[in-house]
Amino acid sequence: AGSSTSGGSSSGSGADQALSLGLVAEPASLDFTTTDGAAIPQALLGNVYETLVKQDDSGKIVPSLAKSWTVSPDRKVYTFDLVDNAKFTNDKPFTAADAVFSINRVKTGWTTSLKAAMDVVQDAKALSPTQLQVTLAKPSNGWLFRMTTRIGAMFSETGVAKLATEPVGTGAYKFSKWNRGDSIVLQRNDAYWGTKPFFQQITLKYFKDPTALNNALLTGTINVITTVQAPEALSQFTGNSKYQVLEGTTNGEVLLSFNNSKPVFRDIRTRQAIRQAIDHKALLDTCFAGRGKLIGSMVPPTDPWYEDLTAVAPYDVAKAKSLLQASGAAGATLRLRLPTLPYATSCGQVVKSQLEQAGLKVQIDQLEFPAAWLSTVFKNVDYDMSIIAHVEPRDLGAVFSPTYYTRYNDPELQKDLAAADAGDEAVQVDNMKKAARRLSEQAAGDWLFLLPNLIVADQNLTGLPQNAITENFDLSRLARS
Amino acid sequence: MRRLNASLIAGGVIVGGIVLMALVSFVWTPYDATLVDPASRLAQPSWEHWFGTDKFGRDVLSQIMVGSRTTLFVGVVAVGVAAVIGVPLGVLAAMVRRWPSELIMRANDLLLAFPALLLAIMFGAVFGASTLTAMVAIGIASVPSFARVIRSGALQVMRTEYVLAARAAGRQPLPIALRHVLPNVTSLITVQASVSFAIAVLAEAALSFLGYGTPPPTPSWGRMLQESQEFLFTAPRLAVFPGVAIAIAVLGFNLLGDGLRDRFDPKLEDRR
Amino acid sequence: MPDQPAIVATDLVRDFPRPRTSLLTPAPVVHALRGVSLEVKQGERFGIVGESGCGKSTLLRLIAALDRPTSGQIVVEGTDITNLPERRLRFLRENLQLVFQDPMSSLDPRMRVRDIIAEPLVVQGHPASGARVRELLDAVGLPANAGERYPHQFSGGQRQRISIARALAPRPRILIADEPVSALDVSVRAQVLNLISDLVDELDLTLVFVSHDLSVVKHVCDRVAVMNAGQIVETGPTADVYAAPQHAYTQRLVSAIPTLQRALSGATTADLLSHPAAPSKGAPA
Amino acid sequence: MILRLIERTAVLLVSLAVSSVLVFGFMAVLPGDPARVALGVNASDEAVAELRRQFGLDRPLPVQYVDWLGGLLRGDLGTSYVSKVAIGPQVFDRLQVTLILVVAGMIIALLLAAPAGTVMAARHRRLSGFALSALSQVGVAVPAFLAGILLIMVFAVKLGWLPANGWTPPAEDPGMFLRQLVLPALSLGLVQGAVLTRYVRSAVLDVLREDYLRTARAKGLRPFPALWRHGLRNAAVPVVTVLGLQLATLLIGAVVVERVFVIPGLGSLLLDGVSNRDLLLVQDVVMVLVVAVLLVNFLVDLLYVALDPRLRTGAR
Amino acid sequence: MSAVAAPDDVLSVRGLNVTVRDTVLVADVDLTVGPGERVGLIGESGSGKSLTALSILGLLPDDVVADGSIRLAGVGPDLVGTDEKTLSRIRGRDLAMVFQEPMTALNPTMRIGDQIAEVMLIHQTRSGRAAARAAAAELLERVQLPPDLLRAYPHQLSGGQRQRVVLAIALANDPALLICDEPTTALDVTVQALVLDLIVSGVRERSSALLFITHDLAVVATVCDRVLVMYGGRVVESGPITTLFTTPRHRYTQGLLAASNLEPHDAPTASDFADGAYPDSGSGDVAPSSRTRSRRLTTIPGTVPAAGHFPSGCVFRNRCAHATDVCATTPPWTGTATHGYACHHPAGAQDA
Ligand SMILES: Nc1ncnc2c1ncn2[C@@H]1O[C@H](COP(=O)(O)OP(=O)(O)OP(=O)(O)O)[C@@H](O)[C@H]1O
Ligand SMILES: Nc1ncnc2c1ncn2[C@@H]1O[C@H](COP(=O)(O)OP(=O)(O)OP(=O)(O)O)[C@@H](O)[C@H]1O
Ligand SMILES: [Mg+2]
Ligand SMILES: [Mg+2]
Repeated sequence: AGSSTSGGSSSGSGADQALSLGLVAEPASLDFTTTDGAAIPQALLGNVYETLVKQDDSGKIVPSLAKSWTVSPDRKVYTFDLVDNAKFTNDKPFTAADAVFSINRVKTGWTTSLKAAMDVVQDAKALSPTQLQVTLAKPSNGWLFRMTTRIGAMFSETGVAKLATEPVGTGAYKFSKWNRGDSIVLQRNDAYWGTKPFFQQITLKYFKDPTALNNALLTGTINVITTVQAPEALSQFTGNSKYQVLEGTTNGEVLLSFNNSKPVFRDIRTRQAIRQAIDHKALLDTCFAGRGKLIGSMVPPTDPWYEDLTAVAPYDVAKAKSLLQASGAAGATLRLRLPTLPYATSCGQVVKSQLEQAGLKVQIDQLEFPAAWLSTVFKNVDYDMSIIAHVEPRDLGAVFSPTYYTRYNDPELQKDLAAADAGDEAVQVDNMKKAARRLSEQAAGDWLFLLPNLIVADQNLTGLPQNAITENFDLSRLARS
Repeated sequence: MRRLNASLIAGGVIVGGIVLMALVSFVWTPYDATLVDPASRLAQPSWEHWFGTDKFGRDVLSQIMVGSRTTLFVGVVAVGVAAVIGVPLGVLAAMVRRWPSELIMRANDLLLAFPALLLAIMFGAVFGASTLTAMVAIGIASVPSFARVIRSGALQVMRTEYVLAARAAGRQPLPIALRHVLPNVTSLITVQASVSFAIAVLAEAALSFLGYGTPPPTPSWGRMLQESQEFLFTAPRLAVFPGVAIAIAVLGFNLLGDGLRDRFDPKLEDRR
Repeated sequence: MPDQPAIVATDLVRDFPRPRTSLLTPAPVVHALRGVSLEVKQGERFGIVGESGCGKSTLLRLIAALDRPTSGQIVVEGTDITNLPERRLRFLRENLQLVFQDPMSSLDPRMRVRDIIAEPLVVQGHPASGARVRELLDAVGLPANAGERYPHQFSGGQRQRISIARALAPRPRILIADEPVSALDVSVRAQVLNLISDLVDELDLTLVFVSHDLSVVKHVCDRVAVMNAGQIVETGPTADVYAAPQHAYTQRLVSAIPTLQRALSGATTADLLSHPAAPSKGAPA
Repeated sequence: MILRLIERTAVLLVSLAVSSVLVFGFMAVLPGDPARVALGVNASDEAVAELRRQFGLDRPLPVQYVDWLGGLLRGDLGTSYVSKVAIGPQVFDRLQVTLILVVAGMIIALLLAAPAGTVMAARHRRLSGFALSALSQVGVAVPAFLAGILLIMVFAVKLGWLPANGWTPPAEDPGMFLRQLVLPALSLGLVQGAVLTRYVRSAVLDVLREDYLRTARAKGLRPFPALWRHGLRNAAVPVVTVLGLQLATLLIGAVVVERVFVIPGLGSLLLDGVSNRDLLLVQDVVMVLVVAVLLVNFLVDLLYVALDPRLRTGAR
Repeated sequence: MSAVAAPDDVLSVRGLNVTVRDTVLVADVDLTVGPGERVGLIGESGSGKSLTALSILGLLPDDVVADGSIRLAGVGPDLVGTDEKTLSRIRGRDLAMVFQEPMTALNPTMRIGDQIAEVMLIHQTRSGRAAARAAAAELLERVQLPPDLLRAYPHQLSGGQRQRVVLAIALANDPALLICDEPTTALDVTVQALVLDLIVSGVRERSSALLFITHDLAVVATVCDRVLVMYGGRVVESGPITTLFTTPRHRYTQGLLAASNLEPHDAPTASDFADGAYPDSGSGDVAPSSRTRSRRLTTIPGTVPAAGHFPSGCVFRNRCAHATDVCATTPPWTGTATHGYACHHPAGAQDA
C-alpha cells in the first residue's frame, strides 16, 4: 500500500527538517527518457539529476555541473569545465565520460520526442575527466538552452538500469521512496558536492482533486501548494497570516489553437476576427479569477525577446463582425474540441459565448485528456479549434510549424526562427521578437493568457521560486526563516 | 371511487413541476442560460437574479431550468435502458431452467464487475461522447441490479397457482411472461426505477466531468454541483441550488415510484 | 368410445431435486411419487385423499401435463401424453381443466375477472368470448357485472366460483379439482361443493377431486384412492373405504375425523386417537 | 451431485473466459494509443511505432490475448507499459487499501442504516418514521464528494480534529491509520447508509408482518426486543444481497472518495490506468474486479446460509 | 346483556368493541371463561373471532383499537388500555396463545429449543439457561416430540410438529388461560387429532381455562364444554355444546349446522335455506339436473358482507329467510350470560 505521513509531524530528525509539497500530476514512471510529461522533471530535475548548465531566476544560463564553458567563434564547439567533486548516489564520481554517455544516450536510448533537440550534436568527447567537448553540426542557441532542461540531465553510466524506479543522479536530494498513487519521498544527499540543502526530507504529495490540495495545506498535511489549480479558492489563504501567496509567471501560454489546414482558417481575416472577438481581460477574470497575464503572443515575460503584444488584436466585436462578413465566415460553425482540463473547460465556455456574439457558431466537444485529446486533436488533427496550455519553454517554433497540430505553414516565420537560432544573442533576440510579432499579426492562434505561477506556502518558508520558468521545482533552495 | 394516495400526489406534483420547468425552459428562461457575462459574475441572489449567478455571470435560475431537461433526459434514457434490458433478462432468468438461468445471472455478475466509467468511455469512443452515450452506458451498468430484483420477484410469481392455471389453459411461455409475470412485478420495477434515477443523475455529473457526458456549456444539475466545488467556501449557494434541485427530483421520483406501486396494485385501489 | 377410460396412469414416479445447499454436497432428492397407478373411468367422480405433502398435487400436475414424470406413463382419453411436446397438447388443454386450492393465489390479482375466465378461450382461439364469459358467470352464480372487477374484490367462495368458471370455459370433459374447498369456510364450502356437483352432473364431466378431508371426498366422489407418502395405499368405492377401511393408514385416517354426531354422543379427543395404529411421534415426512 | 458441481464450475470458468475476452476486446477498441500517451505531445510517429513494438502492441490481437491470458493463468499480471513496474503487487496493494476503506464504510453504513431503517419501519405510520424516511431519500441524492468535502471542512479544517486526507498503512502507524480512515469511511458510510436504509426499511417492514413476530410478543417480549431478537436476522437476508452489490460496485465506486481524501485505492489506479492508456493494467484490474464480484457473490451465498438455516438442508 | 361475571372467572370480557378508524369490526362482545372450563368460539371467517382473541392479548394490529373491559384473574388492571409493559409481563405467563398458522408462527432462523426456552427466560420462570433448556425438553416430550428436535430449525419440522412446538411454547409457563386460534386448520385429520388431544389434556391436567377458536363445528364439539357463536362481529348465541348443537336458536347457528353436515340426507326440509350466491344478484345456483344422488348440501344464501358492511340491527338479517322489519333493530340478548341468543325470530319458537 501507499503511505504518507502527514507533513511537519514526521518523526526522527525533527519537524523542522522535513517538508511536504503538494503537487498536482503524479508521474506514471520516474523515467523521463521514455515517458513524457512535466511531472517527472518537476520532481527530479535539479533535485536528483543535475544538468551541466541551468537557468537562474531571470532566465540566464548559469553554471551547474559545468563550472564554466567556452564557445568557439564559429559557435559550433562548446568546451565545458566540470566540477571535480560531484558524485552519483551510486557512489560513482561524476566525470566527463558520464557526460558523454548521457549526451549520446539521448540519441540512442531516449524515446520521447524531446530527444530531437540533441540531433544537432555531431560529437561529444571527454578531453579529460573534468573536461567535455561538444561539437554541433551547425550553430544553435537552442541547444545550450535545451541543455538546461531534462535533455541535459547527467546520468551515471552504471545507473540507468532501473530509471523508471530507481533514479541515480548527482543532485542535492536522492530518491528515497515512491508510494504510488500518493507521494514521492526525497532524502537529502549528504554526499552532495554543493551547498547542502536545508531540509532533510522532502515529500512530494500528489493530489488529483484541487479541493483536497487546499485542505491539505489548511490542515498542515503539506506546507506548500506548488501550483494552485483552483484560483477561485485562493481567498481562503490570501487573508490569512499563516500563509504566503506568491504570484509570478510561467512558460504556460494558454493557446486557443486554430487548425490552420481548414479552409475557414486559411483566410487571415477570420483568424483576426476571432482574436478581436474575444475580450481577454474578461476571459481571464471569469475563468482564472483574474490571475495570470495577458501576453498577446507566444512569448512569456521571462524570455529576453518578450514584448507586450496585446494591442495587436484589441477587443472589438464590431470589427470582428465586419472581418467575418468580409471573409465569408460569418455564421460558420466551428468545433471547439476541449481537453478535459479545468481551465480549458472554463475558458472554452467563455470563448464560445463571445464568439457567438460576434456571429460565429461554436460547438463544444470534450475529449478525455490526455488519451482522447492526443489522438483526436493532436495526432489526427481532427478539430477546428482547441484550447491547451503549452508549457514547454521557448516553444514558439515548435508549436507553429507545418507538421504540428496547428498546421501553421509560414516560411517567413521559419526563416526568422532559423536566423535566431544561428545568430549571436542580439541577433537571436531581434529575430525572435520579429517572429513573435509576426505570429500575433498573422493570428496563427489566439493567446488567451499566460498561466500564473501561483504558490501558497507556510508563511515562514523561503526560497520559493517567484516564476516557474524551468521544468523543475528547485527544492535545494527551500528553507525556513 | 379510486382514491389517490399522498405519495402519488406529492411525487406527481414534484415530477410534474420538473417536467413543466423543462418545457417552459424551451420557450422562456429569465436569462440565456449559457450567456457569459463577466460584469455580473458571482452575483448574490437578488431581484434580478433570484438564485444569483455563477463564475461566468450566468443566471443560476435559468441554468437550473435548462438543466432540468438534462436531468429528465438522463432519467428517461438511463432508467429506460436499464429497464428495457434488465426486466426481460430478469423475467427470463426466472422462467428458464437451471443452466441457462445460471448463465444469465453470471453474465449479470460480469456486467456488474464492469465499471460504468469504462463502458461510458467505450460508448463515447465508438459513438461519440454525448449525454446519450453516457446515459446508455449508465443504463447498461444498472442492468444487473434491475435483473436481480426482477428475477426474484418473477420467481415468486412463477410459483403461484395462477401461472399454473395459465399453463393449463394452454398459454405459451411468452404470453405468460407478458400477461402474468410482468404485470405482477411492476411494483418492483417502479421502485427500482426510482432508485436508478438518483444514481443516474449523479453519475451523469461525474461522467461529464471526465469528458464523457454532456459537453459544456449545456447546463446539467450534476455538473453545476460538480463545478461549485471551488466555491464551497466563497459562494456555497452555487452548490446549494443544484444540490437541492437534485434532492427534490430524487425525492419526487421516489415518491412517484412508491405512489405508482400502490396505484398499480389493484388490491389497494379501493381500500378505504 | 364410452368404455375408454378417461385417465390411466401407470407406475408414475416423480423425483424432485432439492435446492442445492452447499457447493460441495450433493443435492438431496425428494421422492414425491413412488410408483402410482390409477384408472379413472369416463364420467366417474374420482377422489384422492391423503395427508399434506403425500404427492397429491404432484400427481395432478402430471395428469394435466404441467410437469413430466421421472418415469411411468399417463394416457388421457386414449392418448399417451407422457412425452408429448407442449404444442401437441392442445386437445388436453381443451378437454382437461383444473381448479386449485387457494382461491387467492390461483387468480392473477392484476387481471379482471372477465379476462381471467376468457383466458383459456383466447389461448385456444375460441371466437367471441364475451358472451361465453357472461354465460359462465351465470352458470357459477355470479352476476354479469362481476366480470369487470378484480379478484380481490370477491370473497373466498366467490373467487373459487371464478376459478371454476375459468376451468369450464373451454367446455372440458375432465375437471380436476385440487383441494378446491380446503381454504373455505363450512358454509361457503357447501355452496362450492354444490356448484361442482351440479356442474359435473349437468355437463357430464369426469371429476378428479383431491382433498385431505375424507368426509368431503366421501360426499362428492364415487370412488376414492387413499395416498400416503407418494403411493396409493387403497382404492375402492368411497362408501366401502369409509365404512370398512382396509389399510392401516386409511383406518387411522377414518377414525381421526371428528364429526358432530360422534362429538355429541360424547366422543372426546382421545377417541379420535383411539385407533390402534395411532400416528407415530415423529410426524409424517 | 458431482455433475452439479461440474456444471457450476464450468459455468464459472466459462464466465471467466468470456469476461477475459470481453475485457480484452474492450481495451482493443478503447480510443487513444498507449504509446502516444507515454511519449506525449511532441512524439514523432516513428517513435510511437517503435514504442508500440516494444509494448508488443503491434502483434495481432489474438496473440496479445493469448499472451495476456497465459500470464494470468500463471498468476503473472504482467508489467505496466507506463511505469515499467509489475502490475500484480500494485493491484493487490491498492485492492487492500480500497477493501479496508470500503469495508469500514459499509460497517458505518450498516451501523447507521440498521437502526434508522428499523425505526423507520417500526414507525412508518408516524411522523417520526416519515421524517426519517424523507431524510434518507435526500441522503440518497447527496453525492459522495460533497459529503466528503463537507466533512473535511467541519472536522479537519474548522475543528482540526482529524487529518483532511492521506493514507497510512495500518502496519506503519496504526493511530494515524485510524485517524485518517475516519472521515473517508464516514463519507462513504453516510451516502451508502442512506441507500441501505431504504432496503433495511422495506426488509423490516416485511418482517413486521410476519407471524413469528406476533408469537414473540405473545411470549411477553416488548415490541423492540421482539424485533431485535427475532426480526433482525430474518431481515438481514435481503439486506445482505444489497450489501454484496454495494461492496462489489464500491471497489471502483469509491474512487470519488479516494480522490477527495487522496487515498491510493483501486479506483484511482483504474482511472489513472485508463487515463494513461495503461491497457494491461486496466485489463488486469477489470479481471480482478470480475473475480471479486464472483467472490462476493459466493460470500453472500455463504452468509445467506449462515443467516437462514432453511437454506442449509434445503426444504420448501 | 346484564350478566355479571362470577368473581372466580379466569377471563371476563365485557362490552368489547374493536374498531378500525370508523369501522366497527367487533361489537359488544361479552365472554367469560371459568377455571378448568373449555370455551369455544365459532363463526365463519371474518366474524371477528381472531380480533377478539387478539384484543385479550393486546396484540391488535397497528390502527385497530379495542374498548370495553377485559379482566384476567389475578391480574390487577383492566387489560384494555394497560401499558405495554404490564401486558408484556402477562403475555406468555398468565396468558398464552396458539396461533392459526404453524408454518409461519415460528422464527425460521432460531432453533426450536431456544424458542421454547425463551418464553421461560423472559418471565424468569426457570432459573437460568440450562434449567430452561431442560424444561424445554420436557415440554417437547409432553407434546410427544422427540427431545432431539430441540436443536432443529422450524423448517425441518412438519406442520403438525410445528404446531406442537407452538403449543409447547404456550404451555411452558402453565398459563391460567390458553387461547387457541384455529390451531388445526392447517393440519391433516390424523395430526389434528393428536394436537387437539394434547391441548385438551394439557388444559385438563392443570385445570386452566381454554378459549378455543375455530369454525369447525365438529372440532369444537369434541374439544369444548361451552360455545359462543359469532357472526358479523357479534356474539349471536352461546350455550353448552350439546344444547346448542342439538337445539340451535339463532338462525345463523342453525344455518351453520346445516351447512357443515356432509352426510347424505333427504330433500330439503322446511328449515332449509335456498342456495343463493351473490347478495344482490338474486340469481341462484344451477338447478340440479338430478336429485337422485342427493348430494346437495344445505347452504346459507348470500355471502358474508365485508367488515363494516353488515346490516344494522340484526347482522344476519340480509341472509336470513325469517327476517322481518323488526330485525332492523338490534335483537336483545335472551337467556343467561352463558346460555342465550340474540334473535327476533329464534328457531324452535314456531317452527321447531
Ligand atoms: N417443484 C418441487 N420441487 C421440489 N419438491 C417438490 C416440488 N413440488 C413438490 N415437491 C415435494 O414433493 C412432495 C409432494 O408434494 P405435493 O405438493 O404433491 O403434496 P400434496 O399432497 O399436494 O400436499 P398438500 O396437501 O400440502 O398440497 C412434497 O414433499 C413437496 O415438498
Ligand atoms: N387490521 C385490520 N384492518 C381492517 N380490518 C381488519 C383488520 N384486521 C381484521 N379486519 C377485519 O375484521 C374482521 C374480523 O377479522 P378476524 O380476523 O377477527 O376474523 P376471524 O373470525 O378470525 O376470521 P377467520 O376465521 O378467517 O380467521 C374481518 O372482516 C377482517 O377483514
Ligand atoms: Mg397439494
Ligand atoms: Mg381468525
